[in-house]
Order: sequence, then structure tokens, then C-alpha cells
Amino acid sequence: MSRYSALRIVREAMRRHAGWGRAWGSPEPRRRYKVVIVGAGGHGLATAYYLGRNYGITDVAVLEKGWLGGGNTGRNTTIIRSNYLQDPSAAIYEKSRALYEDLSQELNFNVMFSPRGVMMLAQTEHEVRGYKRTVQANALQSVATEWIGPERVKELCPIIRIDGPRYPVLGAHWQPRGGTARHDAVAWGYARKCSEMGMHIVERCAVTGVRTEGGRVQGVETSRGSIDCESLCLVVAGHSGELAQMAGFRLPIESVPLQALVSEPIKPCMDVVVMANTVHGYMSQSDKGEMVIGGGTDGYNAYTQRGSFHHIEETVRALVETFPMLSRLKVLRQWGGIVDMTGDRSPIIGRAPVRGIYLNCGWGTGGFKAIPGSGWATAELVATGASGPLAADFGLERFREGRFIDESVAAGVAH
Amino acid sequence: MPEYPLEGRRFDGLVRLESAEPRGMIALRGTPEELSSALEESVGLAWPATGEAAWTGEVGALWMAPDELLLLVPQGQAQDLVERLGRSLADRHHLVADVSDMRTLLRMSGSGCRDVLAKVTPADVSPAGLSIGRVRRSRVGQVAAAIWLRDGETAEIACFRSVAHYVFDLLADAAHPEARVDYWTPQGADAQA
Amino acid sequence: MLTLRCPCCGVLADETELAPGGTAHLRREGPEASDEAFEAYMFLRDNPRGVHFERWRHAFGCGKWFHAARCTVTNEVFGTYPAQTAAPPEEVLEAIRRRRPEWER
Amino acid sequence: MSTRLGTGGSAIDRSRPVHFTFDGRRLAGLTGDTVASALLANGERVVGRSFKYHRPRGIVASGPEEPNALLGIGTGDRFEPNARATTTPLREGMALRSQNRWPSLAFDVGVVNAALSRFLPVGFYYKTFMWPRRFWESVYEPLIRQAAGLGRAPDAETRDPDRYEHFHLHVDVLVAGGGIAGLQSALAAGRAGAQVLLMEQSPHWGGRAQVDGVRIEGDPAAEWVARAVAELEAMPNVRLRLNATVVGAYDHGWMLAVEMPEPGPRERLWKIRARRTVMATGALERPLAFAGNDRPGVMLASAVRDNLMRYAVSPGDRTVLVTANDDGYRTAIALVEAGLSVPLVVDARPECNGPLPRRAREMGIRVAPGRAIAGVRWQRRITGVDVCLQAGEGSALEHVPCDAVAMAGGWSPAVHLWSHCGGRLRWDEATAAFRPDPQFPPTGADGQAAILPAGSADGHSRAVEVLASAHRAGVAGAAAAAHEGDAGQVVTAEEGAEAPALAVWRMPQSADHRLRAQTFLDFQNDVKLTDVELAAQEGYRSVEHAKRYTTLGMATDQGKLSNINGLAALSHTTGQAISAVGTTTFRPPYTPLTLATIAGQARGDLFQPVRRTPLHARHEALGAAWEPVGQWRRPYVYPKAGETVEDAVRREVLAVRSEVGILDATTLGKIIVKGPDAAQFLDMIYTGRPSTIAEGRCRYGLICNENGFLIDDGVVARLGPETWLCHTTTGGAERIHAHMEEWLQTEWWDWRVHVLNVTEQFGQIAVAGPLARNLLERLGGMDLSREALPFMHWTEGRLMDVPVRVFRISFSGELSFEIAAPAGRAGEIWDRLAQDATPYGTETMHVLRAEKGYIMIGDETDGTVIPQDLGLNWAIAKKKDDYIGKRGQMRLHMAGERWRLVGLLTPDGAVLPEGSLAVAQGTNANGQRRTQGRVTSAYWSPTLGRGIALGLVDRGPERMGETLSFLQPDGSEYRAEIVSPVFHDPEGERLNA
Repeated sequence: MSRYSALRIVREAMRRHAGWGRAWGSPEPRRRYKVVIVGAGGHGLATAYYLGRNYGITDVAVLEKGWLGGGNTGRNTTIIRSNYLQDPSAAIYEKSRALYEDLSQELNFNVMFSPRGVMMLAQTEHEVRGYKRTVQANALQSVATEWIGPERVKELCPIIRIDGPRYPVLGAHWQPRGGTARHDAVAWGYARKCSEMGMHIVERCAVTGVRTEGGRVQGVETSRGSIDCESLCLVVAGHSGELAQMAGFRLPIESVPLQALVSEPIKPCMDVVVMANTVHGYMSQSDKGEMVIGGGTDGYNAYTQRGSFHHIEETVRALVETFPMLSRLKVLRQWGGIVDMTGDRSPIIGRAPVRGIYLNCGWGTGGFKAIPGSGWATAELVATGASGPLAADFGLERFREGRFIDESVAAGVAH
Repeated sequence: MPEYPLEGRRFDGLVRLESAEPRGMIALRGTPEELSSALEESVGLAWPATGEAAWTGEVGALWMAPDELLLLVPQGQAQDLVERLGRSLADRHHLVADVSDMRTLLRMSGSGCRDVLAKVTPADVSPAGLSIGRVRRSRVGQVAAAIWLRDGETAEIACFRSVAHYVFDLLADAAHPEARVDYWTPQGADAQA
Repeated sequence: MLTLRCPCCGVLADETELAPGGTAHLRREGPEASDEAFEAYMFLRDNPRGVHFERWRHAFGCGKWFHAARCTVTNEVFGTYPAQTAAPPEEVLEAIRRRRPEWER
Repeated sequence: MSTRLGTGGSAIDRSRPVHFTFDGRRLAGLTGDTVASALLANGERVVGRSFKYHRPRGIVASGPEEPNALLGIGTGDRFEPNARATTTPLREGMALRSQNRWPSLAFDVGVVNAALSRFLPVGFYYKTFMWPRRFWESVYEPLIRQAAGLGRAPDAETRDPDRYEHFHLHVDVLVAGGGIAGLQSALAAGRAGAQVLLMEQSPHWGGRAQVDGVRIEGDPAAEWVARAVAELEAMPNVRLRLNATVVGAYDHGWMLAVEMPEPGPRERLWKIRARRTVMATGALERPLAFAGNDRPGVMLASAVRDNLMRYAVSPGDRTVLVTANDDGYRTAIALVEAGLSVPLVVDARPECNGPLPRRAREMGIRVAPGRAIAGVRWQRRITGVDVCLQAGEGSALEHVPCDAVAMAGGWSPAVHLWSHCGGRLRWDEATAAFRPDPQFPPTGADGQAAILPAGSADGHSRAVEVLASAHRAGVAGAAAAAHEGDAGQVVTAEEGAEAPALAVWRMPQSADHRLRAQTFLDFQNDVKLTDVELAAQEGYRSVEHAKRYTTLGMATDQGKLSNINGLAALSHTTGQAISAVGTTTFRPPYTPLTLATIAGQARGDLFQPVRRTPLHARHEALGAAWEPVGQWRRPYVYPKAGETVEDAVRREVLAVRSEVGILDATTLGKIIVKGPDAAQFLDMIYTGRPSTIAEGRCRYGLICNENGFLIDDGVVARLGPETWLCHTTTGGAERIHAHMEEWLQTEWWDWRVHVLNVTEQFGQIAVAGPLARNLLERLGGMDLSREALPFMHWTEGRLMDVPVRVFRISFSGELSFEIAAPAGRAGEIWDRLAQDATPYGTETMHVLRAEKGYIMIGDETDGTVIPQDLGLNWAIAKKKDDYIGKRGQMRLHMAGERWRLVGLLTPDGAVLPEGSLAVAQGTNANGQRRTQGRVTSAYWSPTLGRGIALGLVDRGPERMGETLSFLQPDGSEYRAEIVSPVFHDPEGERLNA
């Protein structure tokens, strides 16, 4: 596949763009691969990409039951940040954020990473303490964040009301290099590179069973035939429980709906990402001009990819209070995704109870920002059979040992 | 003299809002099997049916839960009744407490009651859903409350003391003179008949 | 927006009157439990795609906890029942089998 | 020129002109006009610029599907961007502004994009703007963002002055849509006895039938509509609302609707719990895909008809109709009947001899069968069309001068509500449309179909079928709610017969690239035929990929116009049937929904409840600085005139240490636990043994969750043989009460225990300081002497004749009492105490407890701390076999070495920054600096005249005297010595005084 560039566009324009080839191939699946990855979302494709890039493993198939990037990758609010409290989280999210910085150039696909800055508003004394604590931690984790006062908040985001009657803004936890990226492009960019490396991305290929023998994985049954593999990597946010069941084990995971919405496009009025956790809402403005809005998860298990309206109501209420100028703006579309929630709300990257099966799941509401780092760490796990430093603390065993990675301890719980 | 959060507050719009006159309130927990006879003799009221209120004059027994009633008595009589109940229930598994100061009672009057209520509660406030004598515990805005009708045009709302002003302000805003819905009124009245 | 019939007060409750409480019929594991048993009790879940037994509290109503059998794919509700039980009542199981013949516990 | 005709117009009142401005120009319309019809009446053809190419665009439609006519409406605090001209009623004095153009609508520099369009193929931004790397942030992205966005953003300090509210409703049958189908459904359901709500989005009943010349029961549709409305209005069980759009379908039959009441709040959000919803939402006409179909003056045939009949507005003097069905002819006929000229009807069908075409011919309208449009000639206005063979590549056969084009591409049922909540669609080849699939309806709690499609929303086009299906739906809806009354007969209808329509997805059939590159599918987002083709060529073949790559259907009309034509283009290019391509999922809302409407009343003061203690007004009078604690407002400190917060805290602390202070402790939770099994129950809830508390005494207790983590603490008092009173933290009141009820109801339901949360029954006042006792004794009524009421005892009696409980407990380290009085009488006591005691707030309370080394839930704990970490082992009953959290605390990581509570003192008395981390040697495998402890609370201690801190430090208690280094984000360093956490009165003499 030839490179993308402005020059190429000009050349193609001269011949009515007849020369553009497929962004990624759609091969028939082979009977056997060294590594089979289930789930062609961001995490699955990134895992495949770094298997090739870092370990030269390209005998890889990525199986997708629907359309590539059609899960939470294409449904989230695209926020990228690494201002986490706990060391293991900060490490993997910062690795991820750093990879995002050069991802467009590396993939030769513009993922529009926009490090416009992420601010988390502190609106209670408790939040102030929580965020100041996180700023302290970030400094030692080499994550560049700072505590800023209300005036600076107003300066960075003039549309915020900092003197609200109910929850005046007391300050904010500010990560200047946090931001957003174009979610579809991330999946498409990785897919294109994987394809280029000769990997097989097989869409509309549903896994219907997992074959194991003597506690070791042999392969998978799919809607497009049976496929053998040495290593099986499950990266199916929202459906990890089902896949685990096929392989005969249970996970500390429940699947719940997470909703988001966008407004009609308006001219640029907000150059940062703002999260207001006291009132449960966060917002950014897309390059297209839409206000992209998210909130908390629904409280019950569901696979419906839609949620209950009162969560939307709570979030919108919060944003109208924090950004009164939005009052007459209109919501264009709301939608839902299914997210894996683990016992401590932190992800799982590690070996499954069945040998040869590797897990990458439980990202809850925060998966998009982690895609490159998560792929990097999972590739290492699959290639070497052991977790590297990035993934070390995210293994399943932590639930048995009571060694949790709990981010809710700081005020910043939303994503 | 005891203080009441909404003393002197009043609003006239689609309905009239005001603080109901103070009453003694008693929380009574226990099963009807254990307590109904004692209730009968000390208050003269039978255990109300699920989700209903039983009244004799100004004394009422409001069904709160399968094992909980809220007794309404004239102001100042709560403590005495608590002691009487305590004595007659001594050998029964129960919990009785004077909670006169814990909740605040609002009164809403006028033909717009159902319309105004429908703006603030997800409960079914249609004549069928909220008939006279029924006690509906639900939300009013963002807080918990109990709602019942004394007659076709009078509703009483009990909420916790700390949010009395919120509930009053919310209802007053909902009863804004220019915010007519005319869903249950005036037609609503006919629908009942 | 779910509506569930509270079996304790009979009210058809709007979701905003209810507080969700996660998977039902978990057996508590105390100090004598093995690490495995305790982990399972605390964290491991069936998380089924289909019939799910779950807990709800009628938080803004009568305050009682109750259980619901609900399909996590369609949100169909097969029945609700009081929480004072270790297993779903037969009539609820019956209702489930009527609507989901292939279902097994 | 579009103009207002001299006669006609069912919706307008010619006697009442309405004045408004458009881009500053003064114009006049009529009462009853929409903004769109008023603009057309004034000859305003160009109303906006498109998103990508900034092409001039005009009004295309007459309903919510309008993609182009989006305007900025109003000024100042009432400014609204992106308002849809076709659904916004015209109001006196309205100020309208066109959007997405600079400097002016007529001349827009953005149009350069159009000239460069060949260099801006679909998705070009994914392929470029990558080099030089830093340009993305500094140049490219800012450019892209500036170019994007439609309407202007309201000013930062805008404060919407209008009211918004919600309305909850439970009905048997909700009917969405007030056309003849909706009316018929409502009649059937209403007659059957069901509670019915009928909602119509427009200000008129009857929908299209009236402009389409349908006759019902032998009369013009309008007359039947009037009769139906009258009958419905007379039914006590039926309600009708105009200007109310059902915008969303959610689980369990929960429907969302928006009403624009007049007069009333600006918008009202209806939350409707409907047993069944009849979807009588009608159908949307499709544009035709031909070169230049986006030119201002090209309109949907139905929109032309609506403007003509309702508003007496003609889109032009000479209108060419291009159609592929008979329905379109109605527009040609109407135009000619209105005295306007229709030079040609271009019909893609080789045969067009149905009654309507015949009628048109009889009226002298020239009809060209088998023809298509090869291009629209445009010089700031349409000057004519080139006509070609539909079968060919587009070589023009003739040029027809005209100034407007009406296009009739067939109808798509408005199935959005069906799809919102899981209903599936099926492609119906016969009608060339996606119709609701009765096999897979959206289901309710009962697993049955919650939505019943009716009329043209169900794919019916003939009035007879429309009414019949509507009647069936109404009857079925009522029956589902057990209303089986006589629904009456379905009415008869007649209308001109129609010959079969032809599904035409592109004009001409084999249009060459030049034409396809000028053929628009999505007008607002500027998606052209060639864009969809390129997307498919690049592998974006799944309908979702194509949509996201081209942005087709993602504009503010959410694909209402473009969707089907886009799918057809995709299927044509990929060679798969439309049914195989499938469609993207429709999401709520059906029409854009105002944010403030969603917030409703919950704005400003009503945003969230504020919880007030019985002493609230007194605190206010004392000028308290408030701290929100949950929804409570608590006094943080009481600054006096000229005092800083720090001064005030210092003064309050010293007052308590040297004299006496009073604190409003009302918010602390108070839960009564009573019953034969209460002792056993509390021993499970608490880590200690409340069962062994003697009557009349109190004890400090800890509550953990099953995971072992400390979640709350407080003093437990034994009130009687089987009665306890449990105090919780402020945040704990509801949480712990729920926690107790949960265990009682779901685990130990056979235990005989009752729990009652009486938090708000009492006003509670802490009286702390060496002078506390004699102050209270001066109130009179109770003996509170050391002998009568020793430390950790309680008693009850009357103070100042107010019935009270007095607890001899302390959270300050001083001689201290807590007085609980009925909430309504706490004020009397406070007023008396305030004469001689210093009121103090939560910040002072924090300093006092920290000086004494008492932990604070939320400061020393954060959900990951177990009691053992805090040196609270003494509050854990080791020998107890079980309590909630015990098993959790036995796990590997909990039993191992952990960070534990200590005091920290800086050599120079400086205050350690809260959250500071004590660094250890080296870095971990991820290059992060290792740490060995953290500061959990730090204060300036007025009592000690220096900074003090509590912290959790790795094996802290074993390391007394060691010095730790706390590295700060700014690179500076604090050093602090590990000391005992008790800084004040370690022996507790003052406490026991």
C-alpha cells in the first residue's frame, strides 16, 4: 500500500482518485495462525500492530464479529489523559499518551491527536484535596500535570462559569498535553498498518467457541470456520464475560451501558477538555464543532447498547450549570456502548486461567485513551508469555490477593 | 416554641402552596401481625391497607412500608402516644419513635394539584394512579417525599426537614402562573367523575 | 428507562425511584472461606447475556430490597420477588421458561 | 423568484403581518408563517452555506428533515444557533442570521473550498496534515476547526432567562403524529376506552392528506380532520397536544416528547410511560440524485406543495418537476392550478399514464417520460435545467428555462422511533423503503411490541390502507391495556389511483463522473455520489464505515433526507442489495433537543437540593463561610469583619482550647437499631462489640465493607436492653442506614431487628472546651457533673426545659458534650450557648481533631485503608469469629506490610502540603520515583504554634524519629520527622476533665 500524503492527494486528484486502494485487506481466514486476537477494536488492533512492530510476529489474525472499530472504539468520547493517581495506572496511560503524540506519523494515518489540554474541575474541598494529591503523585510519575486556580480555569476555558451558586470552581487539575483524537481513525490507522504487515483482519467473523485441551488453548470455532492458534488473545470490551464462558472460566467483570451524546456543530468556543466530576459530566468540542458530552454508567447489567435517560439528564443538567451559555444548544444524537466494569474499576491485562489465553479487558469507561499503551503491553504479554512492567500490576490475581488499583480514591473517577 | 422550616411561606400560582399546620409524627416499625391490635386500641385505627392511609379526624396512619407506618397526630400529642404505644407493645418486637421534627408537611390546594405534581414526580398522579386515600412515596425533584390527597383539590406532601425549602421552591416554580398544562384540569376533574 | 413492580409495596416503580444492587442470590463467604471461594463471592460474576437475577432497592419508595429476573439483551422482565429468599421462586422460573424455552439455570 | 401569491394559504392570516430581519435587512411575513415560508415569500432563496464547500444553499424541505435552512435566531441571552427555519414559527421582531459564511451570505471566502473540491476528496484529512509534524497543532488543526462548525457559539457569559420544565405521564396509548393516521388511531383507542395522548409536531392537525387532495367519507380530508378532532376533544379519556414532537423511544415503553407551549415555558419535556405507542409519524420525501440537485431553488415536491397550499408561497414562477412517481404530479397540478407555470415534468419512468399524469397532461403540462436531469444551470439563481435520457450517461437533449425545480424521489417511512429501542427494519423492494419489521419490534417490559406502526410510517401510501392500519394499531393499543370497547368503524377514503413508482437512485442511470461529482446526497455535509464511491473503493464498505468515513447522514438532519440515497449509492457501488447493505441505527432524539429542556427546572437555585440544618439561618446571620458536604451546607468557619479565614480558624481553635466553643453537629447520622437480635447484628456491622456496651454508655465504633476497607466511624450509644443509637459521619447517614437495611433484608432477614434513620429528628450541638461543663450547668435542668456524666456516657433530661440527650463524648480532645434536641427546638439552646461560647466551623473541627490525632473518614481513609493501617486495632474484636470485612482483611495483601498512620513534623514548623509523597530510593520498573508514605492531612496548629500533619508511612509506627523527604512538583523538598500522631494532650487529661 502506498503512502498517504498531500502530494499523493494532488496526484490522485488528477486522475479522479482512481488510484486509491483499500485501506485494509479483507482476506479469507486461514486454518491456523500463531496468534489469534478476538476483537478488531482499538485494543485488539493495537495489540496486533505492536506484536509485529516490537516482536516481528506477523502470523496474526484479528477476528471481528461485526465491523472493525464498531465497539467502544467508535462509541466513546475520545478523551486522552494520563493524570491518574495510582502508579500502575499513570504508567500505562502515560505510555499510551506518549505513543499518541507521534501516532499519526508512525501509522501514516492522521488520527488527529489534539493535545489541547484536559482539566478536571475541583468544586468541593474534598475534590481539591483529591486533585492536589494526584498532582503530587503525577510529579513523581513523570506525568506533567499541575494545579491551577479558578482564574486560570476561566482563562483556558472562558465558557465555564466559575462562580456558580452551587459549586463554584475552586481550581482544577490540569494536564496540558492531554486531549482528544479521532476515534475511528485510530482503529483504521492500526488496521491499515497491520494489513500492510501481512496480518489478517477478518470482519463479520464471530467466535462461537474456544477449543482447549489439557488446560491449554487449541483454537477457536468461528462463523467462518475453525481456526487453530498457539496463543489466543481476548480483547472484546463489553463481551469479555461471554468469551470467558466459552473458554470455561469466569471474570471479575460485569457489563453495563455507558452513554454519550453530541450537540449540533457550532463554531469553536472551547479549546480544552473539561471534566466536572462532582456534578458528573464532561465535555469537549470536536474538530467538526460538536460538543461531545459524556457522564456516568448505568447501574445495571445490559448488552443493549443503550441506556436510561435519567443518566443523560443528570449529565446535561451538570453541564448546563457549568456552561450556562450552552443552555439553548441542541442535542443531535445520543448513543450507548457496553463497558466491562471490574471489581476495582481498573483494567485486566494478564494470563487467563487457561494456558495460552491472554486477557485484555475491563477498561470500563476509560479504554480509548489507553489503546496504544494497552496494545504495547498486551503484545509484550502475548509475545513473551509474561507481563512486562506496564502490565505487571493488572493481572487477575490481584482480586484474590486484595491488591486493588482503585482510582476512585482520588476525586477523578470519570473518563 | 418549636420552629418550623416553612413557617410563614406561601405561594399562589397554578395552586396555592403553604406549610401545613404542624402535626405530631410517629414512626412505627413492626409487622401488622405484631402491632395491629395495639394500634387499634391506642389510636383507634386499623392497620391501613398496602399503600393507603387510614384516618380518624386529624389522626392518620400512613402506610410507609410492609413493616412501617407513619402516624400523624395533633401537635404535641406525639410523645404521649409514643409512650402509650411503647407500653402496650412492650412484649412485641417493634420500634416506635417520635419523629415530629424529622419531616415537614406541605399543603398544595387548587384544581391544578395533579398538573403541578406531574411536573416534579415520576409517580402516576392520574386520578386512577393517585386516588384519594392513597399514599405514594416517590421523588419530588431530586429528593424523597410522600404524597397523598385529602380531597380532589388538596394534596399533602411530606419531605425531610432539611430539604423543605428545596421542595417548596421546586413546587412554586412548577406552579408558575404562566406554566399551565391543563392536562388533569379542568378536564381532569371530569375524568374523575 | 426501566419500570419494575416492587413486590413489597405493589408500586410500578420508575427506574428513578430505584437503586440497582447487582447480582442476586450470592452466598456470603465468611472468615472460614478459602481465598478462591471469597474471591468468587466478591468478584466473579456470570454476567449473562440473557436471563439475569439481580437486586434492586425501592430507595425512593418503601425502601425495601427486592429481586428481579430480567433479560440483559431485551430488558424483558420475567418477574420480581422479595429479597428474602436464596433462590428464585418457581413461578418466576416458570415465567422464564415460558418466554425462553431454551434457557437453563 | 419565490413570492407570496395573492390568494390562498390555509395556515396564514393575511390581516396580521409579522416583521423580522434577515442578516439585518427588514422583512415582513404573516401570522402563521414558518421562518422558511416567510423567507421564501420575500424571495430569499439562499439561506445558508454548506459545511465543507460553503456552497450557497436554499430551503429544500418543509419539515424537520430540512438540512440547509439553519439560522441563528434571536440576540443576547436568547440567541439560538442552528434553528431550523422550516419548523420555527415566525414571531414579531425576530432577528435571523444566516450561518457558516464570511464575510456575507452572498460573498463567502469559504467557497474557495468548492473550487478546490477535487483536492479535498472524502477523508482527505486522514491522509495529510501530518508533516511537518508540529504544523498539525500550530497550523492545520486550528484551520480545520475554524472552517468547521455551523452556527456561531453563544457568548461566554450568556444566561438563558427562559423557563423549562418536565411533565411525567402514564397513559395506555400514546399516539405520535396527528395526521389522518394518528387521528384515526386515537379515535379507535379512545372509543375503546383507553387513556390516550395524541401528539402532533406541527401547529396543525391532519398532516399531508389535506394538501394531497385526499377525500375521506366523501368529504375533503380537512373536513374529516375537523370532525375527528372535535370528537377526540370531547372524550374525557383523550388528550391532544399540538406543537409537541415525540422524539425518543426508550426501554419499557418510556417515551420522550418535547412541547413548545404557547404561552408557557419555552419548552416542556414530556416523560411518558405508555403501555403502547402508536407510531403514526408519517413519511419523508426523498430528493433525487442528479447533478446540481443542491442548488438553491431545487426543493422537494412535497415542500413546494406545502408552501403553496399552507402559506400561499410559490418557490418560483417556472418550476420544472422531476419525478419517478405519480405523487409528484400533485405538485405540478397544484402549481398550475395556482396560476404558475410548469414548463416540463421530467419523469424517469418510460411509461407514465396513471390518472395523475393524465390529469397533468389534460391541464396542458408537458410530460417527458424516460427522462432525467443532466444539470441545473445556475448564475446566482436557477436559469434552467438540461434534460437527458434516464437510460444514458447524461448527454443533454434539450435545455428548459426555469427558475425552480421540484423533485419527487419517493417516500421513506419515518421509522426512527421504531429503531430507537431495538426494533429492526426490513427493506421492502415493492415500496423501495425500509419498513418496520413486525418480526422484530421494539419490546417492552412484557416482551411484547411496545410500538405499533401505523399509516405511512408503516409503509402504506394509499389513504385507505393508511386509515385501516391506523385503526388496527389504535385497537391493538387499547386492547393491550385491556380496553376492548367498541372502536367504531374505519372510515372510507378515496384519492386518485397511482401507477407504480420507480426507485431511481441516480439520474441519469449511468451518469458519468463529471455529473456524479456534482450530485449531492447529504446537502449539509456536502457528501456527493463520488464520495460514497471512493469510500467503497477504499474498503469502507460496511454501512457504518461508509457513514463515518464520508460523514453521510451525520449532519443535523441525521440523514432524514440523505440516508436511503446514500445506502442505494453504496449498494450500487459494492454490488450488494440494499437489504444486504442494511442501514445505520437511528438514535434519539428524532429532532434536536435543547439542553436546557433536558435540565428542566434543575437550573440555578434548583440545580440540586441544598440541605439545611435547623440552625442554618443562625449560621447565615453569623456570616458563616459555607462548605458543601454532600448536599448539606455546613459552616466552614465564621470569619469576623476584617478576619481572613486563617485568622478566624486560629481564633476559633484557641477559643475551644482555652474557653468553650459550639459546633453544629446536626448532620452526623443517627440511626436507631432495636430488637432481640440487634446485639448480634451490630457485632457483625461493627469491627468491635457494641453488644457489650452497657446501658447509659457510649463507645467508638468502626464499620468496614466486605472488602475490609474502613467506610465509616462514629459513637454508638446503648439506649436500652435491646436498643442502640449509632452515630455516623455526615456522609454516612444515608449510606450506613442503607448498608444496615441491605444486610438485614438480603442476608439476615430472619434476624429480629428494626433500623430507623432519625438523623433529621434532632438538632445536635457540640459544646467543647474547658468551660463547657459550667456553661451547660448555667443553662439549668440537668446534672452534668463529672460524677453524674463521666466521659463516654450519655444521659437524657431537660435543658432550658427542652427535652435533650446529652452525650459526654469528644472529637476535639477537650472536655466536650454533644446535645441532641428536637430539631425544632435546637435553636433555643444554640442561642443561649452562643451568648457565652464561640461558634466554630468544620475547618476548626478538622484542626482540633488533627491536633489530637483523631482520624477523619475521607482524609485518612480513601476507600483503600483498613482500620489496622490507622492503629485502630483496639477497636477490632480479635476474638470475634466474624464481622463484615474480617475475611477481606485476611487476604495476602491486607495482612502484609502496609503504610500505617503516624504524625509528621517539619523541623521549621512549616505546614506540609497535603497529598505530599515521601520519596524512597530509586525508581520502579516504569521509571516512576519510589515512594514510602504520604500526607493525609496537614494543618497549621494554633495550639502548638506550628504545622502538624498526619500521614500513612510504610511501617511508620516502627520508624519513630526517622526523617522523610517529601519532594514537591516544583522540585522543592520538605523534610519531616516521624512522630506520634497525637500532638495534643497525649495523656487525655483535658478529655477526661
